[in-house]
Amino acid sequence: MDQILSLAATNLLSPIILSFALGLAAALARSDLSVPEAAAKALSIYLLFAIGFKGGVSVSAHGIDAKLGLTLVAGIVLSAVLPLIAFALLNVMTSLSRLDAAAVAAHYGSISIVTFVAATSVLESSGIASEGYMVAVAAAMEAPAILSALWLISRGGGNGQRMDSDLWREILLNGSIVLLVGSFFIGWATGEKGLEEISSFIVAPFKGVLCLFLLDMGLVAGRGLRERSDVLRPGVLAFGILMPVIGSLCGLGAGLLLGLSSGGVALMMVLSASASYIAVPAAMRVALPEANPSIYLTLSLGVTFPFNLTLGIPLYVALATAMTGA
Amino acid sequence: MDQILSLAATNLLSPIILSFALGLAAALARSDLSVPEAAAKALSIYLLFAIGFKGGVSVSAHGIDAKLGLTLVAGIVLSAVLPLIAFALLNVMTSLSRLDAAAVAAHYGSISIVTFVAATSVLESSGIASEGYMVAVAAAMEAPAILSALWLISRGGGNGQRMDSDLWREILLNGSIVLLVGSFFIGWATGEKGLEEISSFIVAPFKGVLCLFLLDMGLVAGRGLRERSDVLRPGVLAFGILMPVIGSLCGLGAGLLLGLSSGGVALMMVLSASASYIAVPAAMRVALPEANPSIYLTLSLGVTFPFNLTLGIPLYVALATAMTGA
Amino acid sequence: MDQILSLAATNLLSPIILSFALGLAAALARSDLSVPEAAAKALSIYLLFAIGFKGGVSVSAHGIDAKLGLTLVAGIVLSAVLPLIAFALLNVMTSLSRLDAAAVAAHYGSISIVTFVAATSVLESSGIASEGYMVAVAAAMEAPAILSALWLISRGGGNGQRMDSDLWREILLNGSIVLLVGSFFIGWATGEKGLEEISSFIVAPFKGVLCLFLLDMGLVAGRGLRERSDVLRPGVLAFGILMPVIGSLCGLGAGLLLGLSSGGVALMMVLSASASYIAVPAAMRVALPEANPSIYLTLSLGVTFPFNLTLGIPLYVALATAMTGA
Amino acid sequence: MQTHQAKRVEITIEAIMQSRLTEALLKAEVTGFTVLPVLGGSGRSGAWTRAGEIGRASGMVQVICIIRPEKLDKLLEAAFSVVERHIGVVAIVDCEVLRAERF
Amino acid sequence: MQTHQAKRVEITIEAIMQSRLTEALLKAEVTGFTVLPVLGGSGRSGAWTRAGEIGRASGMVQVICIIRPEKLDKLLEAAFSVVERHIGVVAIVDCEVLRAERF
Amino acid sequence: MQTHQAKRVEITIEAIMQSRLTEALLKAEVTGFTVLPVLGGSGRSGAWTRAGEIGRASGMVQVICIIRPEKLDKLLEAAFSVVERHIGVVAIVDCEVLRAERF
Ligand SMILES: Nc1ncnc2c1ncn2[C@@H]1O[C@H](COP(=O)(O)O)[C@@H](O)[C@H]1O
Ligand SMILES: Nc1ncnc2c1ncn2[C@@H]1O[C@H](COP(=O)(O)O)[C@@H](O)[C@H]1O
Ligand SMILES: Nc1ncnc2c1ncn2[C@@H]1O[C@H](COP(=O)(O)O)[C@@H](O)[C@H]1O
Ligand code: NA
Ligand code: NA
Ligand code: NA
Repeated sequence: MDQILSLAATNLLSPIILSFALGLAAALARSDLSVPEAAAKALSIYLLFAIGFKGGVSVSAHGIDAKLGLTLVAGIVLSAVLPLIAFALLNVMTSLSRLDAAAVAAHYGSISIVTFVAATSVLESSGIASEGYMVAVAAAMEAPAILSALWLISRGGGNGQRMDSDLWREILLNGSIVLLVGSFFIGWATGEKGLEEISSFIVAPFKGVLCLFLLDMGLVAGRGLRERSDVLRPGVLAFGILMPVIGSLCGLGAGLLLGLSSGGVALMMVLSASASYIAVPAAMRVALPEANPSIYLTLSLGVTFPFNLTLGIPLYVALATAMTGA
Repeated sequence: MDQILSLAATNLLSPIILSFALGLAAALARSDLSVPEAAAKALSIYLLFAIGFKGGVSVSAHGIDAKLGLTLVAGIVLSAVLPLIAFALLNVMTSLSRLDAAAVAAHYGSISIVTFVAATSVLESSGIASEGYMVAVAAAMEAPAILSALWLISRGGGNGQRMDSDLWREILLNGSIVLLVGSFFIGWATGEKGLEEISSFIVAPFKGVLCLFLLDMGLVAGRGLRERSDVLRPGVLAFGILMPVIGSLCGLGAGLLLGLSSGGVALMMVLSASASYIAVPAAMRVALPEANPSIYLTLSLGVTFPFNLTLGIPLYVALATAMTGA
Repeated sequence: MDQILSLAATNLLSPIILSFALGLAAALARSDLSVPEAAAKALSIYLLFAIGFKGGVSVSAHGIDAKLGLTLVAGIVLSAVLPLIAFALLNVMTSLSRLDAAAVAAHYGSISIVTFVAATSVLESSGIASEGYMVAVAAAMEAPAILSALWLISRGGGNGQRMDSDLWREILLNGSIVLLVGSFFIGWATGEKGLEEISSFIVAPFKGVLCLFLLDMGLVAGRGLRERSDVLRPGVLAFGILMPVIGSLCGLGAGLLLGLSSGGVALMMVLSASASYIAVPAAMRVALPEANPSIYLTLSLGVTFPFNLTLGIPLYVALATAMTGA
Repeated sequence: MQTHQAKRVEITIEAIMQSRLTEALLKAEVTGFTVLPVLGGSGRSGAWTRAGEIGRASGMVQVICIIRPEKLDKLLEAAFSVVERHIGVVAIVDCEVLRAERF
Repeated sequence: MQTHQAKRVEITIEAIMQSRLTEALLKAEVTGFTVLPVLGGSGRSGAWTRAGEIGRASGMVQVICIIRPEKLDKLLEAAFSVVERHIGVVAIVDCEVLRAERF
Repeated sequence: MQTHQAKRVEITIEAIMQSRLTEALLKAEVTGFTVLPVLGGSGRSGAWTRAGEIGRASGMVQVICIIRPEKLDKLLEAAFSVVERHIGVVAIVDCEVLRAERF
């Protein structure tokens, strides 16, 4: 408990979290502070490239773990199953329509890469090692949740699903997946030598860039909360905090079963706990246009993301280290 | 005198100034060189975040100075009073209308944060220390000048002032103030430890980023001069160079009275000497739309900014060190 | 031969090339991965500024070489003459119209600065020195080829040429030339001391930035190939690979005659081998609007650029070191 | 296809006035609008471009409203109250729309 | 100068639907279109802005087609099939064009 | 509110030709215009998008002029002299404006 608290306190006072808080506060106070869209996208490209590359280098250094395949499968299963849990929970806790509930559920099966990035940065600060291939697991967990949600709808007789080949391609070749997986392979192929060449670009300034990116996330989340917080009925709000905890426990179970390192277990928890706000919302707009985006965007970015960032990550890391006995 | 000259010479041959000169020359020669708007804004976000953060860290390291409060008050008073001096001077030196004169005056009470950044970078190169909280003083000096200008107009019976609550919020929660003050507090809260985490982002590349930003400022200033230099009647032009000198002397007096370090005095001079080109022009467009923006934009960005950057800063630094006996 | 192969292999497995390949593959697979236009332009501004600056610093360190003038003249002559060779070759190898052939020819006389940048980065990794002023030669070689192409057209009785003064200015004060030459002079003027101030911005992260830029180039090239590869008839395609080799041999001759260092010879080869895809296409749209841009854009960016990047550069470097006996 | 008469109102206005304008529009019961970025322009107050600008004093946006004809007057009054003292251009065009129930 | 009757169709649509719309347009033998960026807007589904956004779920674009009047119906049907279940606005204006042979 | 007849001319033109066009417009005594960015498009010369582009050879802008009807012909001639050999679309729409004294 002590460890959790001290980790949470360190975490809360890190420049990264405070930058997010600054953005959130500025948006809620209706400041005109804003990061240009092109700059925000550039920051996200940098982060994806760097995190993928570093994951690949780490795999090239430690060799492929026999568990890589199993961990990927576990990630895919988690991503596919978590929406079912989320959907059941939403039916109990909220009065959302079947359509809205399925759309929300899809987000919680999928993952948020920034939450993952923030977690790796906490692990690094705490000197806890993790499997480099967790980046690949993150990528693998983006899409399956979408299929589960569409299946939930079709099972209910909805006519939402329009899984044309365009949509398939958009989901699987989604820019962030391609960049993450691509740079993972580049890092793997070029190894430590490649890292050396570009580490003063992708390692040294990484945390600072993350600060600016989280400033922007805070601005966007705050704007969302300001304009759409009316969708956050108590039940919905509670779901946004309960679900990541449940997800993290599923991730914990999977991580322990797989025998991952304590850092790996923590990241598995973070992935399971986090909710998508890029890939899944876009897929929902295409496949389930009648679902209300205000609900899933506000929940994912305005509630679950800040919760994970501030309290969740230290909690998951503490639990993971406690359970793995590290 | 020798010191001034050598400081000025070093200054003039720094990559920072030469980048500005390159931008200016390119725009005057009608090259199509341009920095995308989103990139320019991203650079300014970086600079504000870095300078605010570093100021906060410095305060956390040296503790709060008893003079912080007094210096803030002095800054606010200077910002409020300088427009009155500027207004009187404009009435004597130029034939600008009351409205245009008040609008110009507002700019000279407020401050230019890039001029401040350039000055801190000169101080650093010269190894002259300054109070970290001068960043907060800079933020405090942004807005009061606007009120003075509106008061000048209302006193003259003008119907310009429309200080609705929206305008208040826009001025006080202006993006650059919020970012500067916010990152100041983040730096303060996280201290040296926070700085260590992100210094390879906000310290190491700082000067290089400043070069690109000044390249852009040169392009914008040059374009302004090319298209609007007809507003620069001799009297107006002379004001644009005389006023910063007068402002700097007021800053010098205040800095000496407050007993600031030589770096602090120099920065107080720089703040008083510099003219706003972001916050105040926007406020003037809202509150005094009939005032001619060509005049204040060209004066502030095309005349006073280059003057301060090239000759003013070395002069102020030399004077400050001479008068504080450092 | 061994050296070529090993250099080529190292080159092919560098993060730089793999980033380009990732972009190319993503675009061909129709992923929605994209770099915002503003970010791509910002990256190119960074690269031009850095490469120009470093060239200038190197000249300031080693003094002006007596050969500078001659090398500039040689570059200008090559740029003017290579289009004539290209034009003749196109007439033999392809069935392009006179207009299209002239437009393509102009591109091959001019240069691609990214190819140049990639080559300097290969030279650096291999520890091969080169003349700093080669950057200036690169700038000098941008424009002459355009005049040759317009002369080819006017000789053929075409009414394409519209060399009004606006076009002259656009070509000669083209943003990338101005930035390259300007930062070259800034580097020259501020020397090692200037470099020290900003090296953690322009030196340390350089290769990493280049990776992201090449990712973007890959995306743009891939999109072009996807949408316009029908213009790549076999003859045209063969030209896109043969011409750089011929160009490089002309550059080799010139470099040897001038007695450049092995790195200098290699760069001269790279400049002669590379084809413009920024300055010349824009000039062609203005001066020869009837020429089909699909042909020259696809050839230059989709064929010759990747060829030079992957196979050309190691080949040229190997040849240059072999011939200069380094 | 079935189309319906409507008006397309295009208001080119200083970016700093955007929020004031859109608030006025919403008060005037305009059900929707779309904001387009503007790169530059020229008018009586000279030429301008946003390239490289960080300040918010220059720069405009275009606010486009598609409305039912009967709502035009109210919209124009709302718009006029905001642009009155400011630079800006208001242009109204007759148009037809699909899905009239949306306006 | 000699001008010719044409229609200007402006389709404001979610950015994620852009490629589906333009594919439908090309199938409907539309010879050309121009895509404009949109900064933000407001409608029944609330207000939005692209500032700082990296996600693709929010955000719209404007697709503008200038076409011969006789092609309008086919275009509208194509457009409608795409926007049907989605948010979006279609506005049609009479216009005149130079160089009619291009349409 | 009192409105006045005017013409809205929308010229979609290659970005590299923008300065030549606007110079010609100013010579033709056009009092103002607004330039909009264009993201991409499609026409006889194929499809294009600005995403990730640094070159200036591809890419277009839209220049919008609101003018008094009697000035239309002069404007069209000026525009035509520039777009003549280039790709580009000119579309003219009847519109009404507030504050006619501005045009
Ligand atoms: N006749 C016009 N047509 C289109 N846009 C215009 C026109 N007049 C002015 N504008 C736009 O409105 C801005 C301000 O106009 P002005 O108040 O005349 O300086 C210009 O910079 C243009 O962006
Ligand atoms: N009446 C309108 N005029 C112009 N744009 C509109 C209008 N209604 C909706 N829009 C645009 O279409 C988007 C979605 O509209 P809606 O489906 O009503 O939420 C809005 O955010 C606006 O960008
Ligand atoms: N019918 C059209 N409607 C709208 N924009 C068009 C049309 N035709 C062409 N354009 C635009 O003009 C560009 C060049 O057209 P084109 O000369 O036909 O290749 C296209 O890429 C579009 O951006
Ligand atoms: Na999850
Ligand atoms: Na001041
Ligand atoms: Na060449």
